[in-house]
Amino acid sequence: MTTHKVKVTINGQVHEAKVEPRLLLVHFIREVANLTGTHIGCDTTSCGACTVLVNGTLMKSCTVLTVQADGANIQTVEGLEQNGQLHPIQEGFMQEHGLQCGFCTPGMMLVGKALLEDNPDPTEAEVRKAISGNLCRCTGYVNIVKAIQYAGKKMQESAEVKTPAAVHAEG
Amino acid sequence: MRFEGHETINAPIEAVWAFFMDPHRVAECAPGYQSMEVLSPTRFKPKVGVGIGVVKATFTLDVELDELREPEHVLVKAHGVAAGSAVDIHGGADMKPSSPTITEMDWTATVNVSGTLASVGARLMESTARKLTARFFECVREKVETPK
Amino acid sequence: MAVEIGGMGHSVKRKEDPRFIRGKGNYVDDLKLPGMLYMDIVRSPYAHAKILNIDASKALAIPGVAAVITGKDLDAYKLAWMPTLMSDTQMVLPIDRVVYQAQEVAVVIATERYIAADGVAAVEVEYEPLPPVVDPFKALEPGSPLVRPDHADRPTNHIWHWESGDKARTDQLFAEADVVVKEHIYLPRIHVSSIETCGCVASFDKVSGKLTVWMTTQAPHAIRTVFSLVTAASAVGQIPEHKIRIISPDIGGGFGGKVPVYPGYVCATAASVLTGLPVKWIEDRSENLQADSFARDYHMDVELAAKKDGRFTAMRVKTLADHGCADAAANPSKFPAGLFNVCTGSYVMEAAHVEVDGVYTNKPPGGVAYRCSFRVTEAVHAIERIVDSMAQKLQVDPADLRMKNFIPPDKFPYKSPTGWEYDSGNYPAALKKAMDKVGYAQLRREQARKRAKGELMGIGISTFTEIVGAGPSHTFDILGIKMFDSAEIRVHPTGSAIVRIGVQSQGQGHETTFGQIVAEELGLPVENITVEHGDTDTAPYGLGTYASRSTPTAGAATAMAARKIRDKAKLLAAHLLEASPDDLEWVDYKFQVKGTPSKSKTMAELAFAAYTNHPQGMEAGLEAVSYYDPPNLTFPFGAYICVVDIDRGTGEVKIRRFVAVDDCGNIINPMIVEGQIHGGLTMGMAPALLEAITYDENGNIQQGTMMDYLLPTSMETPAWETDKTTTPSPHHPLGAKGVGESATVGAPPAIANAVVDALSHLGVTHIDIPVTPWKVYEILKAHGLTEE
Amino acid sequence: MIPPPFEYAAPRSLSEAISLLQEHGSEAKVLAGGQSLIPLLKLRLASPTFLVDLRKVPGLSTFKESDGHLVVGSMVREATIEHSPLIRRRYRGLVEASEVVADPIVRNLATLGGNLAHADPANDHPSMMLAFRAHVMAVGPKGTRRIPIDEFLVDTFETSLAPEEILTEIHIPQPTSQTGSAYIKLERKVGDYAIAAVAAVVTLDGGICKQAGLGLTNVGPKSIRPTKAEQFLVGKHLDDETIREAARLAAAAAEPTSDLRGPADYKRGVVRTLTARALHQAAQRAQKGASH
Repeated sequence: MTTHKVKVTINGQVHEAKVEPRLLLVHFIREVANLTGTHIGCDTTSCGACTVLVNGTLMKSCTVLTVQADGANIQTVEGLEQNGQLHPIQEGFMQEHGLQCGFCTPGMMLVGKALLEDNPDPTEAEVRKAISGNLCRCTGYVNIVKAIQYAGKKMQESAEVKTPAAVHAEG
Repeated sequence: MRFEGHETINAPIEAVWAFFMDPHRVAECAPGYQSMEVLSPTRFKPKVGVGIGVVKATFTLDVELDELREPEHVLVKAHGVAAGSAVDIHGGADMKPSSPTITEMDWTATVNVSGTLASVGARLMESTARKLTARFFECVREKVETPK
Repeated sequence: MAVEIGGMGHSVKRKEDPRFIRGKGNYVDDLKLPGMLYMDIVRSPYAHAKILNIDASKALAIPGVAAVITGKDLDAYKLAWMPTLMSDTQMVLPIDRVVYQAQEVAVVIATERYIAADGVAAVEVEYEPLPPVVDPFKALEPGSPLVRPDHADRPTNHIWHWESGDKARTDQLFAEADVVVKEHIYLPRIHVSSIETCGCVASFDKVSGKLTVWMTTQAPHAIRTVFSLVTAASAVGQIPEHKIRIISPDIGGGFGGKVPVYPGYVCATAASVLTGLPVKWIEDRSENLQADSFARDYHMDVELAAKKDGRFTAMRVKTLADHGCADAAANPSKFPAGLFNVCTGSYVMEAAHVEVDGVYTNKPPGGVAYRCSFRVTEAVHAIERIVDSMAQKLQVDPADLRMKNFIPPDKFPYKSPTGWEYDSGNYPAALKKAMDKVGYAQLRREQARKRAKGELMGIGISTFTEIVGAGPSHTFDILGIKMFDSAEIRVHPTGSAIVRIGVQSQGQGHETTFGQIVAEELGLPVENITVEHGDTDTAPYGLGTYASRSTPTAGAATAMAARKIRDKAKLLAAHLLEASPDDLEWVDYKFQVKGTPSKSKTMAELAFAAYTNHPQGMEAGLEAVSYYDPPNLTFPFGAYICVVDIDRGTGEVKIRRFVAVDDCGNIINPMIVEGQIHGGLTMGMAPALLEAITYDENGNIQQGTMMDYLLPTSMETPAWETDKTTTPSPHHPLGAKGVGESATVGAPPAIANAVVDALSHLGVTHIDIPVTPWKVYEILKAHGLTEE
Repeated sequence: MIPPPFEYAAPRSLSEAISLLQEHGSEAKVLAGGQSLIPLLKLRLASPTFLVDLRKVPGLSTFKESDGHLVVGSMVREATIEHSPLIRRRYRGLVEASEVVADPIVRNLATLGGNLAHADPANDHPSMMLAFRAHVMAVGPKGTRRIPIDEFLVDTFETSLAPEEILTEIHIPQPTSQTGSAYIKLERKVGDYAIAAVAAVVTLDGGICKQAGLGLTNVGPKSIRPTKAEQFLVGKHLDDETIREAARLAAAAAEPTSDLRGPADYKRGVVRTLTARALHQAAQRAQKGASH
């Protein structure tokens, strides 16, 4: 089987490897890049445990070939914390008890993060729709909704704190 | 899944019978026919790629003809395994001439699909099996009508 | 209670979360060992067939395929069969026949996951199909295909008959009853389908002879014992228990599906012993759905007798339990039908008689939990549905009928007609609270208005009683191992502590809540307490986490161990304060001389003294172990009210509101309890509306992927409204009861009752779950009520 | 689950893609969003030996209104359609179909072209395209071909595309100011294929139905155009009674089979309900358009 050379950037780190075309992106992330925070929960693109951000877009990495992601910039759960600072979505999940077994959590948090970037103050219905491609068996979703809304508020607060300086800089 | 049908074949009953007795010709009507090993006049192993569109499974079938009553009755038993799936078919055809050059054929087929195909493709199973079975007997009619 | 230590009753943030939110959990599939091989499994497409031949030559020709193991290979080591938890037997790998679709037929061991999968596709198996029996009723008919011809002593598919209660008195009460209602109720097969599937990494060290298995298991200690016993009976020779280490790391949801020993675990272990290399096996979702143990599959004929005034007199239940190809339930050994005879529920009645017959069919082994072990969901569904049928027949409000028949709060402890002693309860208070919260009277008025307009809405009630926390050990054991549980606490010199427990978390937050128990009992801040579990080399022996037993058993053990430590600490305090122990009191998490707060010692100070300044004659150190054997089970309960609207054009049922009032006694961590109730409600709603496993007549599972096995998403799941009452358990040291499964047990009948209620004016008395749109539509159609 | 081995290429031009398809014949398969194909590969229910990934082929990922049509490139993602104000304003049914394809994350990759070319009768867009009376453009070795949607959809998983042809564009006729469209799907849960779904497009002229298009999802071996129902509507006021009769005719045109989603009769009933609802919705939108 022919292998293809791919170069994928994950959380800012470049990973180069020769891969079979059939290698699923989730296996590349977990087995080649050794980032095991991205999980596998089904075979049929149903559960979303493998959700990552590829060039800023949410994708289920079990349904993407690594060769399709050649050259892409990927963010996984391990990339949420920056310089020892938790992302608000991570805080939200902890504060609002948005996780129990933790298996769906990485995918859920990335969905929440992507949602909040488009819609900083989502309603419950908007959050429920956004996470409807991700299955959770423990929480009944109630606290996941709250966790994402918590993060939204937190992000808005910190944006407000930053705003005067930003206005000044632009002005 | 049980299917049945009727074909009017523009050929004498002897020709229809001869067709069924020729494994190579019968196999050519198997959907997705690829190759065949003939074990005896009534037992043969065709390899077929059964499927519709992109969904496809390659089965090695073990086909046996039984209850031969020349020229009007034959039973076909086929059994095959593909990766994760299996298929078992019991078919039968009853022929009678309605004229020296026309044969009426009533056929039945019981198709049991097991394994992944049945579990995952259940929503498509019946229509596909019906279609492939009908295509087989339609093909039989066409081939018999086409002089060899 | 003081906030700063994070003891009982505080919503302490979870200690588990920092690793999970960073993607640093440690699940079995995350483990990678040097030289590790991968295992994948060849499975049968047939539900029943003879295996004529297995040709592995093409698989073995694939570079990277190390071995193909078949049942015959295992049989040479006497490992082709293994015991189930119910002392039945089940195949690890078949020698000559398969008895359910997707049964393991052979395993392929390879250097990479992808190569193992290719190897599986290349193994050629020749089968001779045999007629399968899928329907348990047909399985009992003469001439049915025999699922287990290996049981030479049992020439039918009937496994066992079990009954409970007073048959003669029950029959008499039925004969004398003014009103009798009867329903045939089927609870279908369902599957826990935790988002993490099952798997293991087995690593056998040929030099030391030590076997380490990281495994998705809810009961690591029991697994260790079973492994040792299985090897003892095999030709491999016993691996002594001290040379077996089972590690249950982070587990991505259990719900009962990770209690049994699956063939995959045994095969991976055998492969590791054979090769001397670590072997990883992780099942995929289809394997998980198709082959792992299932829950429910109970066909129940339920009858309830009452007086004219609505007072219940007796209940009668006859049940056929479809166990698939093996009795692989995870019930206590004396209870083949679990605690099903708790089915008289929250109500007073004089007598009851319950019969269950276990049957073999050509399906995967069944009878494990779906977030409710021991058949309590079945029991609760039976009683809560039949009570509604009775209300319908008597033309009384189902809430009124329940109020009339509840076990009165002053009658606890209450002995049920089938022999259970309910520890505590206040059922009217819970129902009243739920009715107030949902606005029950108003909803009934709205329903009447809507009915007049042809619109369909329904209100369903479930006032259930759960039974959790097995032991006591005189009654409960699994494979002879008594159902106690354990805790071991060591307080370090500088006032922090480590707690090791015999139960195991799959998301329940034990690292947090067990720390809170110790914090409460010892007055040490919860952040200074480490909780460990799941490693049999370090944790004390316990039976594991399922059946909502962690808090009732290991939680109690933790409290008892902490109290032993406190007793010793009291002696240390007496020594330091130069007082008699009798003159000391435990106030505000400190020992003080009675009435003299200035003369006191904190636990941290006493811990330091235990290692630096303990009195002569006293052993140094501050630690304790407790193996707690509960005197009784605990009986949490709840009152749930569900409001549904029905779309007459499609038959769709929409849950408009769902109010859940739960009572699980004293609460350790309200945040975690509420989260568990949310999850439990969702796993109650799922089988009520969506999930079921069915088979076609050939024994093909029809829900082989998550495309057809319908786990609810956030869109199908309603916004749960929760509340609580608090009725402590009188016998639990903390007054606590288990809660993890309550909502899963209580929710399904509330939903089913709501749908039946919406259609009750049409004469509908029962609908089996899952209540799918088409089932509702067909009823509407029969009554000419579909939208035109 | 692990796909079987296959070869892969991501050509940079349509002609290169076509020559790859010619070279590898029927064993080759075009990879668009992959959200149906990759699961099939993982289940090993499909085993093409060569995948031709269209992601680098230029020009397939844009859409615009031109020449009396909305022209949508075959690689345009469902999420793009879902979030386009232009499409939402003028082709509401298309947005509504995109919004119910699988789940929000799948829609980030799933493409309109893939949804049509896969020709799964359970897919949502084929019936919406029937209702719109769309046509598609296919490019092959012999050049470009315009294929009306009715000819394009042949059977379950079968289209009239030749193995070496690639679906490049979908052309939807531009609506008049009095055209309304709707797509209503009944599913067991989010992410599910339809129990049944109905697409409707109506064009009014002074309250009279000038043109009607309907499409039925997952109630036959392929998406179904209920011709009699469409014909019945033309020239009539879309009052309750007319819509009721059209719904009855649509239900009669459905060819459902009984399966896990329900018995055939039930599905026919659902088609009737959803047809009525979709027509009401489309008519309302057409009237709203007229009032502007």
